[in-house]
Amino acid sequence: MIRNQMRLEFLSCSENVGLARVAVAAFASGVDFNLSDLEEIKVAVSEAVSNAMIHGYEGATTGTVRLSASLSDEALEIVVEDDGKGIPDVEQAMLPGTGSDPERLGLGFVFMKSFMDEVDVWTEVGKGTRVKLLKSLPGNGSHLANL
Amino acid sequence: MIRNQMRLEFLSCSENVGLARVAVAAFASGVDFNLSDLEEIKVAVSEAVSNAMIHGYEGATTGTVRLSASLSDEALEIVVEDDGKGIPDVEQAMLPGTGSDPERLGLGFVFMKSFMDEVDVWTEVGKGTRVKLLKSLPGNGSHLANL
Amino acid sequence: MGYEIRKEGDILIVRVNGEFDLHVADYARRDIDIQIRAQGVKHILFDLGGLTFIDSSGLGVILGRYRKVSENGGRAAISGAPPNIKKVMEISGLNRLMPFFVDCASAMLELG
Amino acid sequence: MGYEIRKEGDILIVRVNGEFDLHVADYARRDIDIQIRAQGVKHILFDLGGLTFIDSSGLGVILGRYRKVSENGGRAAISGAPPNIKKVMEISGLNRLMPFFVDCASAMLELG
Ligand SMILES: Nc1ncnc2c1ncn2[C@@H]1O[C@H](COP(=O)(O)OP(=O)(O)O)[C@@H](O)[C@H]1O
Ligand SMILES: Nc1ncnc2c1ncn2[C@@H]1O[C@H](COP(=O)(O)OP(=O)(O)O)[C@@H](O)[C@H]1O
Repeated sequence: MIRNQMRLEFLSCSENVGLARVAVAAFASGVDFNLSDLEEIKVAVSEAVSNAMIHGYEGATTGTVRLSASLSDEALEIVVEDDGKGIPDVEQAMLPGTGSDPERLGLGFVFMKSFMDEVDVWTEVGKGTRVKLLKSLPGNGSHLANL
Repeated sequence: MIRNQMRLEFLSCSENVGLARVAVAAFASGVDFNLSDLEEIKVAVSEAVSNAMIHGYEGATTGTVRLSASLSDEALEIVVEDDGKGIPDVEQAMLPGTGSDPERLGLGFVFMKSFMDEVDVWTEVGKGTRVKLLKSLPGNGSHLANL
Repeated sequence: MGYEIRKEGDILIVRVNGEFDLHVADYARRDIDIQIRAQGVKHILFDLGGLTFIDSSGLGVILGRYRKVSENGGRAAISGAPPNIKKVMEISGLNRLMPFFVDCASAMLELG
Repeated sequence: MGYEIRKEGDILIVRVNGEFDLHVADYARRDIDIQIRAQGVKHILFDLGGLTFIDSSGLGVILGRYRKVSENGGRAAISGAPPNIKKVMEISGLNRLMPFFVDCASAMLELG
């Protein structure tokens, strides 16, 4: 059962990465996540939203990034979406250090995967990318979700 | 010219009033509003969103509240919208102390008007209510907007 | 975050921390009214030293409790309100209904 | 919020406060590179004592500057990273490339 829900849409300019983090943290504040869980969720959101801006829209600040969050009795689910250039090879993109930019670590997906219990990516070249991040609620068997 | 833009949608449950405040504060953080301006904007947003929940949706937590914010070179504009019951007599509703609930002050609109430079209301009974809140940017002649 | 309610003599002391908005108001109103009855207190003191935000929903709870104790010959007071909170209260006119004190102790002296 | 860049001897000290994300990264990268060239420094020290958040964009700036000074025989170090920041850095493996110090002074001793 969905306990709460929000959708946030913003322009792909880098000052909005902080907005996305803050909104998700406020949305999740009703849950008894511990501080370190909340920190990790913020990092994962930051990576997904930054990717939409840098890679999806290739730095253009006129794109729209959509973020939705919903809270059930089991998990916090966050979806980050862009209508950008898409990822030709997702499996390859999700490997550490395979990014295209020497100034970037290629660790965005690695962080998302280490900090969340589930990471799913849908993408279509020329259409956009959708990343789903799932964090089990405390006491909801987050170890199982890692299997 | 629009410098930044966001849209936030959430369920009409009272824990989301804080989410709305936090999102607007983060969105406005790029502007050099002083602390007291930011506090006032947060109160105004809180009033508009609370009204949508209490009056628009009459306390039902299944309604959707939409908030949008945009930043131009001149002003921060915030719109709060609900698809609730609407206001039969807006002029009367905007007077202090005319609220329907003895537990409420009837000061929501008074706060919005004292803290923002412009407050506009569109409403249709049975359809919903839309409140536009405008705050001039520092150094942008906010005294003029009060004329 | 949240609020604490305690009794000293015939005064109910309500300390509200963090943000006093619609979300907190609904719970606080109910809990305070239960305690006013259960504890048989006469006066009420809102200790706002830990408050970071208030809007008309929070002010409504204070006004409602003021009315309640007044009907029974009691008094209400505010203590420790930070400047930004005080400003909102002044616009609401609440400061004309009940006295403001710098801290809990001086308010207790006056009410007690 | 933001960052401060200063020089001590042949060390460029970059203090980053608040949140080190994509938004800060773009400016910080450019400003640090300008100062590395202008000040003719050899080593770089990131003083992270005031940092509240970092993600891979912030870490990328640190890694890039590490590479830059390394190419010229210099060294890079981190000081004062709070526990949550340290954890993210450890997952990134950055701690295997450059030493961490509890504070700025001990890092200076080592680099200087
Ligand atoms: N939203 C996106 N749109 C297009 N490409 C993306 C998107 N997200 C990730 N990618 C691709 O996947 C690669 C790996 O991403 P990531 O692990 O976050 O590392 P980094 O961002 O540091 O390169 C990126 O370099 C990019 O090519
Ligand atoms: N979004 C809304 N939908 C329906 N009615 C509203 C809405 N906002 C305000 N109102 C009406 O306007 C009145 C005055 O609102 P306000 O000044 O905020 O005072 P209060 O909320 O304390 O009653 C409310 O009592 C309500 O009847």
